[in-house]
Amino acid sequence: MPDATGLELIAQQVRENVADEAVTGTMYAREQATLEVAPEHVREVLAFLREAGEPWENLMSLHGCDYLPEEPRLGVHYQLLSMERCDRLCVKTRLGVDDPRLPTVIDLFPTADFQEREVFDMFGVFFEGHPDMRRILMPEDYEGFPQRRDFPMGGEPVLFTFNEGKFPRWYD
Amino acid sequence: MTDPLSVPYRERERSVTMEPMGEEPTHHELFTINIGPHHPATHGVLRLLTTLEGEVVRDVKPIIGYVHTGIEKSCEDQQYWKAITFVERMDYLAYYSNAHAFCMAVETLLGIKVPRRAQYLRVIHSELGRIASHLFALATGALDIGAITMLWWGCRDRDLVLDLFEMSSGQRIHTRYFQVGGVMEDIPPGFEQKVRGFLELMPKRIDQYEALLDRNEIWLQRTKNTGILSQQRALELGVTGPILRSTGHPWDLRKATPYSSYEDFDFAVPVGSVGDNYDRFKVRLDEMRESVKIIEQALDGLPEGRWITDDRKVALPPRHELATSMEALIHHFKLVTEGFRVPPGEAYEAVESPRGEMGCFVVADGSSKPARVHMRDPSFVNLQALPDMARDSLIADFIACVAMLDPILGGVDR
Amino acid sequence: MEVTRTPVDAGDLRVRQLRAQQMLRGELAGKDLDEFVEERLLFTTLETAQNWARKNCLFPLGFGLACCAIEMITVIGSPRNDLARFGAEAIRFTPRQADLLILSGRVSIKMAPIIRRLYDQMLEPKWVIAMGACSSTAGMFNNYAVVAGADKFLPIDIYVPGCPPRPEALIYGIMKLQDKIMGTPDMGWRERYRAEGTEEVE
Amino acid sequence: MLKSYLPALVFLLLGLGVGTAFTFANHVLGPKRPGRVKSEPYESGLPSDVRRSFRFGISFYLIAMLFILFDIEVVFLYPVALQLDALGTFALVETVIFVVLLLVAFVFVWRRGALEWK
Repeated sequence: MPDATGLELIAQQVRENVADEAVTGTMYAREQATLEVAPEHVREVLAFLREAGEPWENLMSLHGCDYLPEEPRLGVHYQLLSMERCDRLCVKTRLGVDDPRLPTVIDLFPTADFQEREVFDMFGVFFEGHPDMRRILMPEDYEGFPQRRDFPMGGEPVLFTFNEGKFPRWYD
Repeated sequence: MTDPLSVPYRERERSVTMEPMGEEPTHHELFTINIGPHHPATHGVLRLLTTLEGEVVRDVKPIIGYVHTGIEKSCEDQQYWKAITFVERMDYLAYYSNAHAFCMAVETLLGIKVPRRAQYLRVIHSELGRIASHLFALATGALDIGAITMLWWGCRDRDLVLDLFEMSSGQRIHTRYFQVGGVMEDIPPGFEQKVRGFLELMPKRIDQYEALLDRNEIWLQRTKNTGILSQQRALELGVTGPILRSTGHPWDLRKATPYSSYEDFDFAVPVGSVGDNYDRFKVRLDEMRESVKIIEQALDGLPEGRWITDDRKVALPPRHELATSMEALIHHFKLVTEGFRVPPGEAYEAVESPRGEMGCFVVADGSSKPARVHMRDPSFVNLQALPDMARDSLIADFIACVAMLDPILGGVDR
Repeated sequence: MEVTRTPVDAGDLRVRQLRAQQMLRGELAGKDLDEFVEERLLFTTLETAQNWARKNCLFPLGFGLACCAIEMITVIGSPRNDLARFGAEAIRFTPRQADLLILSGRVSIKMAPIIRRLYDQMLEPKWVIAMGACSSTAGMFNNYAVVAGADKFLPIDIYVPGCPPRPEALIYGIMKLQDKIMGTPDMGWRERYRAEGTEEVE
Repeated sequence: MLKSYLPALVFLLLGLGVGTAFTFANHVLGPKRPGRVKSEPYESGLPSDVRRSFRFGISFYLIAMLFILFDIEVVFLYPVALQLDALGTFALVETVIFVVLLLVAFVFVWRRGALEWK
C-alpha cells in the first residue's frame, strides 16, 4: 500500500500533471490509500496514473456506492493495482444524484465494460462513450436503480400468526 | 474451371444460394441463436447469444443476470456477522473465499488481529475449498467435453472433502465457518487424522485423473490450441486466476500480497505457456497438488491457542463464563442483540479464490450494519474474456472454452 | 402399501424349486399347473401398472439455477448417494424428454418467465420439486430480485427444505414424489388445484 | 420350403408389433394437454424465432453423404463376416476387392480435402 506520504506524493504529481483542482482530497486509513478526484478529471487522472512514473496498469474493480446522508450522494470507486509493486490504490469520485454522468474508461481498461454496465444498472451513473450502455443484471425494462439506499428493499412481508389474516392467500 | 472443393467454404457457399451476390455483405448467412439460460454446457444460467456461420462461431455476447439475487442489497440490511451468510452464497463453489474476503475487510475496518491458529485454520479450509472447487470444475468441464468418468470420480472425491467440512462445521456447503476475528469453532479432535488420511489419498487420485485425461487423444485434440487468450489481452481484461496463470503470468495473491499467514508455507504457483484450454486444465490440476502441500504444512505447523480473537467487543465470550462474570454477560447480550459496531471507514481486501481475485469492498457508517458490501467476483470479470477466446472457433471448441473458463453464475450475477 | 416379510422355511422352498424345474421341462399339467400360475399372478388395473412404471422411471430435467444445483449434481454424479437406485438418473436437458423439473436454486424475476416456458414445454404428466429454501419461499433473499417462492407461477408437488438440502434430503423428496405418483398422478395441475377456466385462449 | 422361413416371418411380425406398440402406447395412454407454448420451438427457454426454412451450409451435407457412403460399406461386410468359413476363400477375395474399391474412393475424397471442415 502506498503509505501516507507516498499518497501525498501521488496527489502532488496528479495536481501538477493533470489539473490543480483535479484532486479534491486524499484519505489514508488502515493502510488503504484513497485518492478523491473531481468527476470532470477522472479520465485524465486515470490515464495519467496508467502512464505515470510508477504505473498503475491494472484496474481490478470498478464499483459504485451510495452515501445517502452525505451530499454528493453517488460514489464511483476505481481500484487500481500495480502488479510489479504489488500495490493497491483507490481512486474515488463523488457525484450528485440528479444527472450522474462520467466518461467511460473502456479504452484505457477494457475490463471496465461489464463493471460500468453494472454501476449503471445498480446506481444510474451513465458512462458516456460506452459501446453498449444497457442494464446487465436486472431485466432490460426495469425501472429504478435497485442499490440506491432510497430504493425500497422489496420482497414480501414475512407471514406470522399475528399478521396472517392481513395478506390474502394466492388461491382466495 | 477451378476445383470446387478447394474454394473456401464461403465462396463456394456463395455460388449455391439463389440471391444476387454482388458485394452485399455475407451476414445474411449468419445465424444467431441463444445458447441460453437453460443449457447443459453453460454451467448455470448464463445466456450466450452466439452468431454462427455454419459450425464456426463468429461472435458471442454473454447476457447475464438470470440468477441475480440482490445479495449486496440484502447485506446492507443485515448485521455484520449475519452478512457472512449472504456473502457465502455468491460464489457457491468457493464459499470459503467469499467469507474470507469479507471477514478480512471487516477486520481491517475494526483493526483487530486474528490469532495465528485461526489464520492457519482459515488457510486449511480455504485450500480444501480450493480442491473441492477445482474437482467440481474439472468434473463438469470434462463432462461437457465428453469424459463422463471424470464426473463420477470428481464427485466421489469431492464428497470426501465435504465430509471434512461437515466434521469441522456441521454443514457440507455454505458452512459459515469463518467468523469476523477468527473461526467459529475449534476443529474437533479427530479432524487432523481425517485430513491427513485425505491428503495421502488425494495425490494418487490426481494421478488417476491425469492418467485418464492427459493421454486421452480425444481430450488432447479437444483442448490443445483451442480458446487461446494472449497474456497481454488477459491483463487488459482484468482476468485473474488459473486463466491468467495459464497464459504464463505467475500472478497469485497468496504469493504477491500474502494474507492470513500464507507467507509461512512454501508452495509453487503452476503456470501454463500457451494459454489454451489444455493449460487451464493443467494449471488447475497442479494447483490441487500445491494445495495438498499447503494443507500438510499448515497441519504440521498448527499452533495452539485461541481460534478466535480475544477482543470481547467482537467475539462471543465462552458459555461457562456467562455464569460467573458480569462483563461477559453484557458483552454476550450486546453482541447477540445488536451485533458489534464498526467505526466509519472503507476497506478493500482481496483473496485468491479458485477462480481468481475475489475482492470485498465494505463501507462502514458506524452502525452495526454495513453501509455497502461489494464483492469483486473473478467469474464476473473473467467472463468478459469469453468472446476473445471463442471468436472464429468451432462450436465444440467454444463449449470447451466455457467449460474451462468455469464461470460460477452465482458469483457473476450476485 | 406396507411390506410384510414372512420367513420362508427351507422345506417349502425346496418344493417350489422342484415344481419350477418341472414347469420349465413342461412336465407340470392340470391342477398343479393352474396352482403354479395362480400363485405367481398379480392382478392389477392398467392405472396402477401405469403409475408403477411412471414412478420408477422419472426423467429429471437437468436444470441448475444456483447452489442447490451443486448438491443436485452431487446426488446424480457421486457414487455415494445415487439417483440410479430410483431409476431417475437419466438426466435430460430438453424439456421434450423430461417429466420431472427440479427447481434447484433461487428463482430471480428475470428467470421466472423462462422457467414457466420450460414447464409448459415439458412432457405430460409432469411434476415439480422445489429444492431448497430459495425456490420454496424466497429463503433468506427476501428482496426485490427474487420471486418469493416458485409456487407463485408454477404448481409445485414437493418442497424440499434446506439451504442447500443434503443429498439424502433430495432423495427423500423424490421418494415422497414416487408415493404421490402411486396416488393420483394423472390429474393435470388445473384439476388438482381446482383452477378451471384458466386455459390459455388459443 | 415356406416352412423353414416361418421363424423369420414370426420374428419380423413380432418386431413390427412391439415397435408400433411402443410408439403408439404413449399416444394412447399418455394424457393429452395441447398448449400454445408447448408447440413452439424450444430454444433454451427463450421464445424462439427460428423459422421453418432454416438453410444450413453445404459442408454439413457433404459430411452426411460421406458418412452414408462408408456406413453402407460396413453394413455389407456384416453378413460376409458371419458366414466367412461357410463361403470359403472365394468370399474373402471378393470382400478384399470390395474394400479396395471403396478405399480408392476414400483416398480420392481425402486428397480433395473434403474431410477437413472449412
